[in-house]
Amino acid sequence: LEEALIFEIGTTETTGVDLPAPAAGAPNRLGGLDRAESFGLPGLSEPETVRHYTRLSRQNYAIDCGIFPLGSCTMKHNPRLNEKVARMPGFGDVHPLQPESTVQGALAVIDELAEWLVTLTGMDAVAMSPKAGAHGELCGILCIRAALEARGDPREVVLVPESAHGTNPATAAFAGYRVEGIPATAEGRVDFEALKARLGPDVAAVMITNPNTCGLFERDMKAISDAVHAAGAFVYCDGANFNAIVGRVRPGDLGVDAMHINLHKTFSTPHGGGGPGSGPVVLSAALAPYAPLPFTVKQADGTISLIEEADVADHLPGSFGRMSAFSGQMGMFTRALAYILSHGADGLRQVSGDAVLNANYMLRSLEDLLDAPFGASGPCMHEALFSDASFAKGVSTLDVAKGLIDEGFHPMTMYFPLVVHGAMLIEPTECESKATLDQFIAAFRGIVERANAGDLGLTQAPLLAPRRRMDEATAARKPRLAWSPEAAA
Amino acid sequence: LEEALIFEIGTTETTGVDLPAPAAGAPNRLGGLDRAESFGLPGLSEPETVRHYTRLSRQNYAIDCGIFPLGSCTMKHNPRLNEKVARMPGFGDVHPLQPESTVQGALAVIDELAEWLVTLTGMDAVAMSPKAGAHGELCGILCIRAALEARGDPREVVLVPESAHGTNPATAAFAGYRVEGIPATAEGRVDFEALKARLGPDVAAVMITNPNTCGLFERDMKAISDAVHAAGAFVYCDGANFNAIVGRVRPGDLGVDAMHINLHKTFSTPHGGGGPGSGPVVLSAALAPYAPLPFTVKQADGTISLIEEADVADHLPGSFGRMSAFSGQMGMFTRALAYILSHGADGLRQVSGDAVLNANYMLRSLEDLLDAPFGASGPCMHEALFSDASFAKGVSTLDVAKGLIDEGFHPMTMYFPLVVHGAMLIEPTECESKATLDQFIAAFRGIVERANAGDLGLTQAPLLAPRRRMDEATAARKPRLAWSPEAAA
Amino acid sequence: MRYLPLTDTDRSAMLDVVGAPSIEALFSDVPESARLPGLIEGLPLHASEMAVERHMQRLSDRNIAAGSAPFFLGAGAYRHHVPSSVDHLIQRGEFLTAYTPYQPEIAQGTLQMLFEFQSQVARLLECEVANASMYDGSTACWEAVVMARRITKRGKSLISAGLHPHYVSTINTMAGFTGDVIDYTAPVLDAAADDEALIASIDDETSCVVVQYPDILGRLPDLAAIAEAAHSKGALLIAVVTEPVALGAIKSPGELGADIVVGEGQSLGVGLQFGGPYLGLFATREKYLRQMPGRLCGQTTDAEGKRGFVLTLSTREQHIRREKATSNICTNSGLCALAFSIHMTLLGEAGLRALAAENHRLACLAADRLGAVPGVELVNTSFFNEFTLKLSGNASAAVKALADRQILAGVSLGRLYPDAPDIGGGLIVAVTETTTLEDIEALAAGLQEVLA
Amino acid sequence: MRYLPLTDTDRSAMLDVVGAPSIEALFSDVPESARLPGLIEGLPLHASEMAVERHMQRLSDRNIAAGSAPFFLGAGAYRHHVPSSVDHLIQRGEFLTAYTPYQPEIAQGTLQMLFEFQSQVARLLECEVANASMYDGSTACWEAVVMARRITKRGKSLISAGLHPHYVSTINTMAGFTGDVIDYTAPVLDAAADDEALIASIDDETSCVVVQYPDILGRLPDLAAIAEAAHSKGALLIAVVTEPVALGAIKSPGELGADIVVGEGQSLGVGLQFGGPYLGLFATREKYLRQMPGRLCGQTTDAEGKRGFVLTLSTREQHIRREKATSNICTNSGLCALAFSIHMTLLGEAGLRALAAENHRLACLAADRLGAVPGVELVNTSFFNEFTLKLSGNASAAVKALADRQILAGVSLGRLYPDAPDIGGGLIVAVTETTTLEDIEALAAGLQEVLA
Repeated sequence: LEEALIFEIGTTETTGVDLPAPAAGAPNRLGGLDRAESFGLPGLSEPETVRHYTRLSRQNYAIDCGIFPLGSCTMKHNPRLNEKVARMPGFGDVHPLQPESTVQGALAVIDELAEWLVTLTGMDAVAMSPKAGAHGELCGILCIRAALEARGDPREVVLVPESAHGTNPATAAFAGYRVEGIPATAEGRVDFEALKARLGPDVAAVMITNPNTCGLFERDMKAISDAVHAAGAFVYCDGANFNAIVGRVRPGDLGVDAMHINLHKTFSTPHGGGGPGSGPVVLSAALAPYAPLPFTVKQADGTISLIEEADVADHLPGSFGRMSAFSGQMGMFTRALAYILSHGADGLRQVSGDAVLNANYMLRSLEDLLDAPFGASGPCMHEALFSDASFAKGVSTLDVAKGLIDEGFHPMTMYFPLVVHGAMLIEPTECESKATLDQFIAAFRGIVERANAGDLGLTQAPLLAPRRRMDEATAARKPRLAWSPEAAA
Repeated sequence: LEEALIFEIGTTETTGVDLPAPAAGAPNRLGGLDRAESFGLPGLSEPETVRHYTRLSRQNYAIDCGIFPLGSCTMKHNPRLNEKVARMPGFGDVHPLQPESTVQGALAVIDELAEWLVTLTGMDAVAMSPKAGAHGELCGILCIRAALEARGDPREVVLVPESAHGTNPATAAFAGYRVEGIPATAEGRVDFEALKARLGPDVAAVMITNPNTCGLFERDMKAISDAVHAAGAFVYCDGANFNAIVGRVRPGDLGVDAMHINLHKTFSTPHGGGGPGSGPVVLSAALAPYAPLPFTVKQADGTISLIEEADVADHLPGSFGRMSAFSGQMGMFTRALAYILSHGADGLRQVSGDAVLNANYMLRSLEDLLDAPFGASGPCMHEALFSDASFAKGVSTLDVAKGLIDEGFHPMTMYFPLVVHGAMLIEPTECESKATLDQFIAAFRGIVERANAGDLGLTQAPLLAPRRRMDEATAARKPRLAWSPEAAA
Repeated sequence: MRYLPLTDTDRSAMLDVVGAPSIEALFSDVPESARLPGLIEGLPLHASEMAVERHMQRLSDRNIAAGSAPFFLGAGAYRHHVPSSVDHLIQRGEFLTAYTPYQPEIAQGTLQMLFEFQSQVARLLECEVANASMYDGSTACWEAVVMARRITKRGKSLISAGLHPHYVSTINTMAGFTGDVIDYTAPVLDAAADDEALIASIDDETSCVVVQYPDILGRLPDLAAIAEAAHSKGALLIAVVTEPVALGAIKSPGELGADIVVGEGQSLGVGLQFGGPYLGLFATREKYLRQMPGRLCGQTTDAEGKRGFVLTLSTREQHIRREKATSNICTNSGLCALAFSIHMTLLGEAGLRALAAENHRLACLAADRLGAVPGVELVNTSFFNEFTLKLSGNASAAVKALADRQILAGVSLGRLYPDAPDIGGGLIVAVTETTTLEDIEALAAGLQEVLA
Repeated sequence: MRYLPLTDTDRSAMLDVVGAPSIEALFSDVPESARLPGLIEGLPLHASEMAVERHMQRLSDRNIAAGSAPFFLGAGAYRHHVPSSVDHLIQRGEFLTAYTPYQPEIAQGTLQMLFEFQSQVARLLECEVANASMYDGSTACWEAVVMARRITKRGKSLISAGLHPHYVSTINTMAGFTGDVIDYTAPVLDAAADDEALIASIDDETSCVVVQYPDILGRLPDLAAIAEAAHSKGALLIAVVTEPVALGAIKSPGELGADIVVGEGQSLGVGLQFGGPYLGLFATREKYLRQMPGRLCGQTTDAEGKRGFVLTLSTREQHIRREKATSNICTNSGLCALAFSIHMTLLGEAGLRALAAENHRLACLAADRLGAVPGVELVNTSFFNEFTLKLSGNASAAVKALADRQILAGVSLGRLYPDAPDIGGGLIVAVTETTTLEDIEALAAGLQEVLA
């Protein structure tokens, strides 16, 4: 049974809510702008609505259905307590502009979470308002830019390793910087010598991911930071991989000036099929004076103030301004705080330990069949990287990924990082049991054996999913982005 | 991927809760009864637990996934508001023995729902405590028995039509009565003449289902009641089919003395894969004095009292006693009340109207292909009955039912009522849209055509479900009712 | 009408197919006199979701929720912390809105869950087989008495004084109609259950002895001795467990020799809910399997040899067997069984033991603290998480006075035993992991005040 | 640790496979000096679910929830009744815990939903194409300004005085770094938006005109006239809708000529949540499609010819395009889009119209009642569900005084415009279907009291 579109089963007369019918002759102060024409929004009764979305959902894979071995995307279990907490009326049903005295608990959540983030990272301050990781990156780069401008030393270049997430160069460019790459060494780390050679008075910042996207810890991180600082630049760390070291290593101790934290990765707020995220940015003492609005300040009497435009001059005159309306992703803060409190200092340390153990177990259980280009570079961190070197001609990383679908698993991250050919990046996270890992490994080995043997049947996978491979070329060439009676035909 | 049993993936050491480890040397007042040996209960972490039950759930069909055309079992949409309401702390988190002053709202729910039930049925009183339909039947029969005994006229026989639900004779027998059948007429109704002929001083009650299980309204109901009453007996009405007439016909006007109401049928409390139910019993003035404990009484000051053993002598000395601990299925009462308030008097009338319309639409859209034994007996009520008369040899009602599974639908009720050969009883309920009915009819017609043509492929159905047909014979012959390491082998 | 998908256009089109002029015409078989011409009087019209929610919220607010006050009620229903994932999972539509799994091909979710539930219950109670649930503990208990009669062919049931009085009433109601003889006396405020008197009452006509463990006063009867005595007279021991968490700390009824174990499973996963729906547990020896009431789920294979589960032995059930059924249960407590099973899976044996230990630890603290209040005496020598206090004043009055102070103090024996006024000073107090030290202090202070 | 499945037995076995003596040994690449030998200081140990829930509940209880008091705040975030089924459905694990649908074969649920969402948004706003959501209204607005620059190759943006000041700040922050010129002045407490002045400021260097509709004071600017003026100078009109419910009553920005329409979708399905996560709406003309930021879902077919949906045109996105991306968005607001889409499906056009009518009806009642309070003057001549009052006293002080009386009165202009003290008497009041007549009376009485 294929699920129809709401436009195909609903009508503009049907509704799943009961509201008084608009009364004729009611007062009208709409200034003559009444919307007269029908605009074709279909409605469904509640039973039909529940069924439509239930059926749609059943076509999805999700963490609740199985492992997401997505390198660099950290998909972990979302505790249901956190969903409950976020829906408490004092969090879910408060307006962002309520008087301070009526939202002390909400402000306390922000303040308490901020304190945990600062402590866990060993930094000086945190900007809570960025709405997702990329937004956090932008926030961090804007802090750097504000700091440089404040000292009258605007610079032009941001250095980004080749293995970086695509958002890094995008962010730097968005903030007006020219982006230059830094090569990687043969063992998969930043080429420190090349980096040192490039540093100079035009370099504003270096953006580094650590652990990096090859799944390796940047051993030279502290030395890199020192060199960058010596050159008058700042170190931005992409915190997407913070899960690998949380509770064990503090980026502040490595000389980082700014790092965003994807709450939905390390602190398990639900990914929701593509968001919302939340990207608080921890800042060093050098950057803290330029943090964006708004932020919380704990007063001597224990009350917490929300500092906005009206008070910023008294508290943080260097603030570069507001990055969005209101105070950030409160709904994610409550979840992240509940997650952190649940784990505690001991639990978070166990999180990174188990995440790294699971990744190494994966690495060592597969490297006899698959090329692990940096397998000899030491233990991996929270993710294991492989290349397509062993595959026979005609079979690609994509085919292996789709083959996994037929085995009941979500594919790993493909073709990223770019520094490895046909990259396969696997991050099991700490939430997977040994039994699940063993199941995944067995299935994956089976597929890899087929790929290595050149079984072209894999190029037809998946066969058992709700859909076969999709015609993405046509989708992009002749985009159909909204339903219309004609397009449906 | 097959889902393992918790016994195969869990261990007795694993747990998905965080509790302080039992302290050695803590006080122990267990009287030397400490449970020393392991008893082999497996635990799972929260992520594994969520995944296990999520995956299991995905092997289920449910109202949220599609229509349940189950005659006599009324599976309708369960509004999510009702789930929310039932979980309000004042309902979900109150103890049944709390002091009256602290549960006035809970008692008001019972009282308010009771009033609706009495008004909708046109009866005099209602016993709220029965825990399900069958329990309600028992309650009603016990009221009758108590009333007869109170007048010193114990009787021995209960008459039950052949088409009755199996619970009817079971209940009468459980309460100590001898059960005798009443035949049906050719048009599918109770044979009034035969009934009249059987009435006599040994007959305690007649149990009638109206609308009956052939989907027909018992036209002679009032006359039957009068005759039964004239013979000194009582009329018990099985209320399983109340959905067909709610808001339009009051059983009290038809002379009924007792009728249970399946809240999960007519008033849409969730069926939950087999319960909980709730079976309040409405009673006539003749039976009300014998109703069971406990019950609510509204005092002059507006407060509501819960009458239990301590006060029963002052309020209802004839009460036959308690049918279970505490006050009934509160969690179902809140849901049913929310359902009733949402629909209101107008909505409930529409409910029965749409339910009957949907059933007649089904009947008339299928009767050209399928034998509808009582299709000429007038409009059906909320369900349409068919027989297997048109099927070719080798194909059975069961095969057709399983064929529906492959089309994505839950089967209809099969082989019930017993008065029709290879019965197929279809009840769409008012919650199905015309589009869904049309889809179902199209699929059903396709299967019936195959059955009529003798397509033996149907005997292999289902092919597309999570499981093929199950070996039920072995299950019953060599029951394996609990997991053991040996049994798993 | 948000729950009704048909539009007026649909209705017209469908009436055309049906060949009826109106929906009303479809009710032509109903005698005119019984057909209401319009809306039922005295009832309001349909209401928006917001309006209904507000109305229900107002009613809810008129109750004192257990979680919003120091809370000490037990006596057959216990407040435990239920992990959030339990409620999340039971609300999945595929569980919540599924029908009884009569079509196993598309109901393996419910069926496997029931099989796991039966297996968990059997292990918890240490019995060989358990069924897929009953309505609640009290009806399960009554069904056990009926089952014992079927097995022993004897009609006399001996009920321990420690059995929950509601359970006793439920059994008595049925016995009043079936002619069974029920031998029962209410408890006295004594230090220990009078097991010896109970044992002395067993004779050759005794069908079963029904003993609650821990009992209504929180005491721990000597099940092993009673079992031995019962068996020596050919009677069955029915053990009743109203607080399954206790079995994380104390020996199981099965180990101690019970033939049938019934229980109230509400403690795990289900919540208080003002008394229902709850969850009847029912387990017994394999040899009595075919006399057991209720639905059963069994393991088998499908046509391709895959493991699967089905409802089985349904020839015992009333919807099939009609007047020869073994019990009065049809719809049972499937969803509550699911909640119980999920909670039990989260706990596992280690978690259940830790939970029980925490309950017992706090109960010991509370017993000492409350027993030290002037005018209060601790009755129990042994207990798990519930014990009885003897107050110098009337306990029902104390409970009311404390409720006015927003303290939910426990269950007075006077409420449970209106005909036994000599135990009016008795107060049953339950303590669980949800009880805080502040709660205990509040109750101690409150008791001191109202007894002064 | 309830969230961690590995047992110590598992860990040992896995370390054997890995060939490491301990988990610590796996961190050997981290310099000794940066490796914490033990637990991070200053943080507590792990806590039970019950303990965490209690802690969070205590914090929650320190807030006044909107639903527990007369509540009149709007100014970019609106309290509407969200049907229970919305929250139920978005909590299904398959939606809640799914990843971005990069693997369309096993993500059709999310993808079809996004396609339906885009289609709903396009119809609501009457634009040809809409994207799959942005972070929120303010960032969507800023992205629209950036997009206009890409299209027009001009660097001057004209911002209406009626645009939400937080949105203005957000745009200004970015302009401070990119060198764009932003032309904006704060509003004055006037009867109508000064559309003529705005129109007069459009010139040949203007990239876009940004107009909120209804505006921050609840006024309804003449979008059609502004669109015409902008187009005549080669500039784009960006319309900003912070209250989408309004479009059930008033003409859409698309119909009135807007080139880009952005909005805050929070009103439908999402809830207040103290400001986030919210939902950015973004729609435009098809010809600007490839300049549009954000993720897009498109219809296509699979290898068997079945209709299906995929993320498409991702070469505009930063995770692919790196430094050549069109926007700063990667993770978006998928789950909020789902909530919006479900709520919109439940409403349908008929429901949205009824909802808007009810909002307007109550707002008219409230405007009349509040405007009649001594010392209070209604500023607006037209409005939808939000209007501005001019108080005789300072509005920020009145808001605080009313909060002490448990009345959440609205948003004072003084808080939004700290640098424009001449509008300190302004109070923005929003009224929705959740507002009761008692609420309105309470506010009227409260205002009278605090202004006296």
